Amino acid sequence: MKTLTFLARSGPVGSSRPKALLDMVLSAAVFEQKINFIFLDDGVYQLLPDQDPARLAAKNVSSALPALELYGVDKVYVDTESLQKRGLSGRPLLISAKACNADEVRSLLADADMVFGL
Amino acid sequence: MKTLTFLARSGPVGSSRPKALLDMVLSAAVFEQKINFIFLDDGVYQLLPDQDPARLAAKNVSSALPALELYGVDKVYVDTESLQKRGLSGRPLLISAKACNADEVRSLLADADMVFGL
Amino acid sequence: MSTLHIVSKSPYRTDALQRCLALVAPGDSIILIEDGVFGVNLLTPDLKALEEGIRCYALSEDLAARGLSVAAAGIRPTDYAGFVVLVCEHRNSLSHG
Amino acid sequence: MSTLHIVSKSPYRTDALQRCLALVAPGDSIILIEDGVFGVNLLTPDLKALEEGIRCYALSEDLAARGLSVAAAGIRPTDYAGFVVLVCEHRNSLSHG
Amino acid sequence: MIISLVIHGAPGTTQGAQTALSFCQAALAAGHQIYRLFFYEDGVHNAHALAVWPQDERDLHADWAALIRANKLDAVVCVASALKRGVLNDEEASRYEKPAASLDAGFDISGLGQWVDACLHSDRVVSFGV
Amino acid sequence: MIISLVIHGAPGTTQGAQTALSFCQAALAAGHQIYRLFFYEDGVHNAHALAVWPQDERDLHADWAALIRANKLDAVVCVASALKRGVLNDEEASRYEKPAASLDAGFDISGLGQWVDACLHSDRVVSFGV
Repeated sequence: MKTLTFLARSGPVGSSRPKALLDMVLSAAVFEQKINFIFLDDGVYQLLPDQDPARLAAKNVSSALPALELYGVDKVYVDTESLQKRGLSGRPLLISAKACNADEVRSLLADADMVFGL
Repeated sequence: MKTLTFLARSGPVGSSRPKALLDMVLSAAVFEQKINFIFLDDGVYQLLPDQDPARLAAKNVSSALPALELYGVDKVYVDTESLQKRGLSGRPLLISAKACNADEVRSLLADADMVFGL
Repeated sequence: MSTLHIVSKSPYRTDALQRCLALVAPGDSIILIEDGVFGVNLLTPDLKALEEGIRCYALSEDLAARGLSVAAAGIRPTDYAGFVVLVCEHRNSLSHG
Repeated sequence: MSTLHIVSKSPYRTDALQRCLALVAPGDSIILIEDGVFGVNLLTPDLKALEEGIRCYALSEDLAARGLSVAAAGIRPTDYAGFVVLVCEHRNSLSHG
Repeated sequence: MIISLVIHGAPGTTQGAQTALSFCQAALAAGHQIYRLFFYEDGVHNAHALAVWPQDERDLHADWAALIRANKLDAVVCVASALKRGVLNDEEASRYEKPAASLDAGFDISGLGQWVDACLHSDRVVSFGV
Repeated sequence: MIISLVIHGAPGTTQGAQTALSFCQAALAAGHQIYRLFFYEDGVHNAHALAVWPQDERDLHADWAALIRANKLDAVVCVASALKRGVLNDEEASRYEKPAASLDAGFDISGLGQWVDACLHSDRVVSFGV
């Protein structure tokens, strides 16, 4: 078993990156790897409720996030500094994520066998 | 006849953007439009001499820049602030380009019928 | 009016908004689209320029898709139809990639 | 050693280098590749972190292709073979896009 | 007004092509004339006839094809961009001895001259997916 | 060491695929084993058999195909990424009633399971063109 750390760093709508990363996370979960999933930088926007991508006739990657729990991905983190910088501190989030700071992100990186960020 | 202003804003090697923009400029020149070609932001790197893209087995977009003169594109500008910010002030440049500042760029934008930046 | 500046990239991830603000002139307008709408929180404090008669818009479909609303005073939401009107009102447009 | 940070985007155009510097830890290394090598001028002043035993490299093929050389003290040029060695020396790698 | 669009972005990967399509629909709805859609660089992927989209995702390829057909739009794919990206019509496929063509029937392949022509004949040219 | 690569970038548009290829060559030259090349997202365009490059530009498609053949590398294209981008093998082409296949013969189409498998069996996995 490997420890894989994933960094979600892109907004939910503007590109295929968040969906591509989530697909990696869920695939790794199917193979029962040890997973850390960290939302930081623009990735914290994925956690906002009330997204309405139907306005763009697009699919909502964020609506798929609750699948993480079904797949047993429970080490989910959100970087507080990224939220702060975007004026999103204290906003309710779509899924429960443990607040973490840069030091904790660094230690999650150090513990990982492999790291993927999109 | 239209006045077309082009902004070269990307480095010479990392993407197809500079070549795509130069192809637009030369095509517009063939049709004898009035052209302003401004190198700014990372685009100023296109003007550095001694580029050796053969090290990447790639083609040098900058080596095609002298074609501008052959096509009669003589309104070529380089933004001094972009050079400064990158520590490139005073470096010899591949082709002759008129030094300009942000005010002059703004007036070239204002005078243009259409603007393209890559 | 002269130039419509179209900003489509996140101001946190890229310098698209900064590069726009460096070139914007009185009489110009700015429209934030796609991930550029993340700039709705940032724009006003940055924008002394706004005092010079520069109007600023954000595409409402892109805001809604991201669960955002216009926070800063002085930024007006507009839809695709409004985007088309803006393109027609300005002599030219510059897409800041 | 722990993480090799791979920075491939221009530090002027994107925040890739900043995001890298926000996460780099003692024992990590940084390699600038592709348009990331534009960071050779920027890195040292920014990098108090370099004092903490963080090594910094720039891919020589990408420097040469752009007509650049390593300006700042403390940044070492390395080729693709050296890049491979760095990947092997570190437990993992993170590509900052 | 007479408007042309330059589309630089591939469908799906980034949002630019989607924005261009919505802008085009809004411009037509407002009574403007779309003189030309010019697909450049990665934008040529919008004309790729072999793409298959999952049923629960928006198929931009189909949406472009429908919009072009319904409004008889002039949609041109840049030949230099298209060749490198494997978007070929029958003529190019046979010229370069490739086993198949891949250009959607609604699009033409041509050069940047068509983009210059669009600049000459349009009041506005807007770039998407830059 | 055993190394796998994940390639996100299309050839030509950005430099990531080129870097990945040079890295792969250097790793092989140093005696490392390349367990798998996994082409994801726009990276699947590297496997597009219909692409035609100008003679004076580097044909990354040809370079990948040659490298894979010469070293018998395992090169996998992500099926979800490939379908949306019109990169199909014969089986997918006939399943979706498309007139032609477009996958280079040196590549296989498969799912993200092959990427997980590469993580499990490699000492290092490096991402390019992110």
